[in-house]
Amino acid sequence: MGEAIAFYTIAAFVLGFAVMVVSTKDTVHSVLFLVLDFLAVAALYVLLGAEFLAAIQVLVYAGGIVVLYLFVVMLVNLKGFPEENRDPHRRTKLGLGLAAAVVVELGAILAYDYARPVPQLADAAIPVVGNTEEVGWLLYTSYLIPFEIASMLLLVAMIGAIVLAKREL
Amino acid sequence: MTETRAGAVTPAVHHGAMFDTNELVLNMGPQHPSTHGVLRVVLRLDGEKVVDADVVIGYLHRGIEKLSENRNWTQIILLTDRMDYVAAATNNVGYCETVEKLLSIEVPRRARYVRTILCELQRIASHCLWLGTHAMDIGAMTVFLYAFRERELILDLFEEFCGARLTYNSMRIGGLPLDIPSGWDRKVLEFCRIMDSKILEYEELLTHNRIWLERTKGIGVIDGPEAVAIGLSGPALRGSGVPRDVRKDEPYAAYDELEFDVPIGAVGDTYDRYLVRMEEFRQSLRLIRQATEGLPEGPIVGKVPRLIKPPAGETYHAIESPKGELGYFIVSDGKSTNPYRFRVRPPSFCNLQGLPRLVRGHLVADVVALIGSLDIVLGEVDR
Amino acid sequence: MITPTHYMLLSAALFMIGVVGVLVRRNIIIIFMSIELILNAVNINLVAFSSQLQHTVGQVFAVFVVAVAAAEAAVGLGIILAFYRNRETVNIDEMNLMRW
Amino acid sequence: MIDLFIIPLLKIAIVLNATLVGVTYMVLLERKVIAWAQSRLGPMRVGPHGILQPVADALKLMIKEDITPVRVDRWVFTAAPIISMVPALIVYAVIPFGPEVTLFGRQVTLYITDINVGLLYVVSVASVGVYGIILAGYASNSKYPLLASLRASAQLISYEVAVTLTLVSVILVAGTLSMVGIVRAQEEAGVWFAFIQPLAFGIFFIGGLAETNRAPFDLPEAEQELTGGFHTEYSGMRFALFFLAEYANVIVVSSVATTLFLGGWLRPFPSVDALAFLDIVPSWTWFLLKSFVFLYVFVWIRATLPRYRYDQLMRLGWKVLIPLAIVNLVVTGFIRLMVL
Repeated sequence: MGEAIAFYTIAAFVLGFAVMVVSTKDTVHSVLFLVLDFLAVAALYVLLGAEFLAAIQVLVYAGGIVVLYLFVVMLVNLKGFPEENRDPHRRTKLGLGLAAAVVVELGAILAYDYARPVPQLADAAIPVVGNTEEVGWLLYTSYLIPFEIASMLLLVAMIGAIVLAKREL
Repeated sequence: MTETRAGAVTPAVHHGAMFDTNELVLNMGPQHPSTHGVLRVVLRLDGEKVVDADVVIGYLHRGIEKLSENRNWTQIILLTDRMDYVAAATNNVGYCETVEKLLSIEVPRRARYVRTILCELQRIASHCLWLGTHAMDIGAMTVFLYAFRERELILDLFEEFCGARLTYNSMRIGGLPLDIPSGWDRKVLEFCRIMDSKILEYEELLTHNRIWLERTKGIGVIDGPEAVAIGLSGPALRGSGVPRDVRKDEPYAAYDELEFDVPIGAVGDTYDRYLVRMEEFRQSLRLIRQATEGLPEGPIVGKVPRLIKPPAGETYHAIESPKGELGYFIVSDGKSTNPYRFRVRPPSFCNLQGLPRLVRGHLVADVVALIGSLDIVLGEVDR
Repeated sequence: MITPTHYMLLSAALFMIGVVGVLVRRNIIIIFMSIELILNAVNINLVAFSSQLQHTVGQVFAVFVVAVAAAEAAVGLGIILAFYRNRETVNIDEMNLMRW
Repeated sequence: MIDLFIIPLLKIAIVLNATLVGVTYMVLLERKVIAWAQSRLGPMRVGPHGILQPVADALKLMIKEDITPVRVDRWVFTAAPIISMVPALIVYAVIPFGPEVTLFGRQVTLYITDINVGLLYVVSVASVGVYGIILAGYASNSKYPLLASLRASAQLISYEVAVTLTLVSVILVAGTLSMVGIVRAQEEAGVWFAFIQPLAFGIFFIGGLAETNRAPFDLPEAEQELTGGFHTEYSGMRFALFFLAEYANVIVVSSVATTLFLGGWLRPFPSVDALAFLDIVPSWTWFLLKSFVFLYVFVWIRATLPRYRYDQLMRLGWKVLIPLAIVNLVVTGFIRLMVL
């Protein structure tokens, strides 16, 4: 019962803030709603028992990535919103069509869910307890190569961002 | 036009944007805590780097020079108080000596000695204020209060001498208005004793402080010839290694009878200007000690005519105020009881000319450090 | 009882909002933020299944998604800044040249 | 019921109130200590030796006119001070003031909660606090606050990296992320982590000064340069919130430093039995004492040092502290690998 209340409340926040993100005119407000949305998603992770991921979500997403967005929004200082000059070739219809496709997908999920229950996976042998430890264990054993690749990706992205953003090298 | 990274040239349009990737115009002052009054500096910034600076002055203009042309010779003394209001006694001395030069009056030795004491006390007081505000601008707030504590002692001495604490009106043409109070010289020596240890205290907080060094070394470097070309004077000039001191070069008051050194800097950065002024504290104390101990007896006023009416002619006389060369240029027509033309060469004003040159290429934070390092008083800049 | 289906529905809805944002808005910064929403939708799914299946691997992948999102944001925003410097706009309709 | 709701709520109420009162008295402490350093008396008028000055300050700030300048972003302008205040307060949820004690025949823990990602929680909540400053600068629609907020956010993000890296080496030594667990690890090790990780402690302290915008890193609010910084346009209660948030953050840093490096509630030299008589002092007193020492040092530094310049601050952060923190982390990890 408590879980259901928490889920529906948080889900409402997640979707509500998401709608605000894409619909608000002022870009800075949009960024703020994005932060709130990420915080709500973090709450969802806590509900799912993934505390580590929740902390990462707040630390990296809300405290890091979105600050970058805010920086850029402040740096580019929009005079007049891009939406003001409407372009008739804009694919609004395609967007709505895709939305319809997703609705169909939602229906499919529901139908599938009723038809066949989800099978239980056998517990993997992880010799540690605690969410953070589990994630860490998998990250540094089975998924070590992807982890290294991810770190390389971040390094490359960092260099790329510096090259792009710096006016003269 | 600005060169962009892609190699294309785009016009650097300034459309009043709040923040741009190109340049930002920042209006520093006239209401700003560290422009030392109503100075206004319009900075063009690239990020935080100062591309150019434009100094706007005149917010404290009271027309002292024009006013003086309509006052009689003695009334002008109190107007000079209001120029460099943190060093009023020096202004008085400079003016009175100029008029004495016009009148060819011989000033008694005792008066000249007392003038020297007052000037040097005033220099210490002014440097205290400079040190306090300069350090405060760079963030060392304790030095500010320490320096003001010692300045207070000097103000007490002045109060005892002439009754005022800021605008002294403490000179008369031809000498002094009154002799020093009894026991005043002992108090001056006592002050020198206190001040000796306090200078060490300031230096302990700043001179070898890493952050202070990083904030002042290499900031606003100006070499000797350029400093002369811009017209800097006083510690700002001596910091660049030019040993120019009016007290030594064209002695006035009793400076030719006393011993002192003129400290000079090596590089000409903010730190050198700081060191020069710190050394000047010591030299001033040395002068005060000599003058107080060797204070001659005798009259305090020379032979001054009842009606001061200098013969027709003009004269320029400069003294070394705490800020630099303070010169008075006075023209007398020989007929009226007021100057025909009165013009001041204020050290702050001339030193301020160097500010745009000094701040170029530095950061916003250095601008306040450099304003502090030039040691300006807006009352003197605008007059 | 909250099942993974609920989370899937939520995730699909969030995904949809993100897609609509990408397609309808023309401010590139908002489009980037919509992409972040999409990535979050994916993460919700991953974590929900990880919790349902009692296996942490879903969370590990969510961590990778976060890392990729960070890289994407850094490079993407760098491109936006560089573009803005040259064209003074963030409207993607005006980004129709491969070079300038 | 009592264990689930009433006791936690009581604890939250006590901690929040204590924090807010502590913050206002931190202001008094700062004014007094700086005054003494500068051979002044500090506040003396309100109450004996100015002891009631915080009350007067709070009253004054509350009845002041709360100006919203024209052409500001109204919502963001109002939200910014709240955003900077809230993270500073909710960090206290995981700070352990003491171990379990028996109160009125009931086992009570002297912390609100002990979650197994406690340290991550602290770091992530602290990282949200930067929004208050950025948004204040943006919403004010004025140049000085904007410059200051850009400075502030760059500063906070840079030093966060160094601080987080030092925390990682502490985690390596303690083997847990839980704040209570870290104190217990120090109890078992018999030594404060400040002695095992002196470099991390130093970096954490410097980073803490920078993260809380304290002298000598108080650039974002450098009055002499930026006329007050990001809160230039604020007045009344909204200004007070920024002000309180800053001091609350100082207390947070002190508490976290105490927990991680100075053994939290443990008495000095927890392994030396000869000092066992010190155990009669309640554990939370040790915690408060140690935090107080930090607060005093913060104030002391402010009274002594000039301010860094922006580029020097960045250089210190990126070229000195972060490499040092990484080296410390690698060495710690290596030693840990050898020992285990």
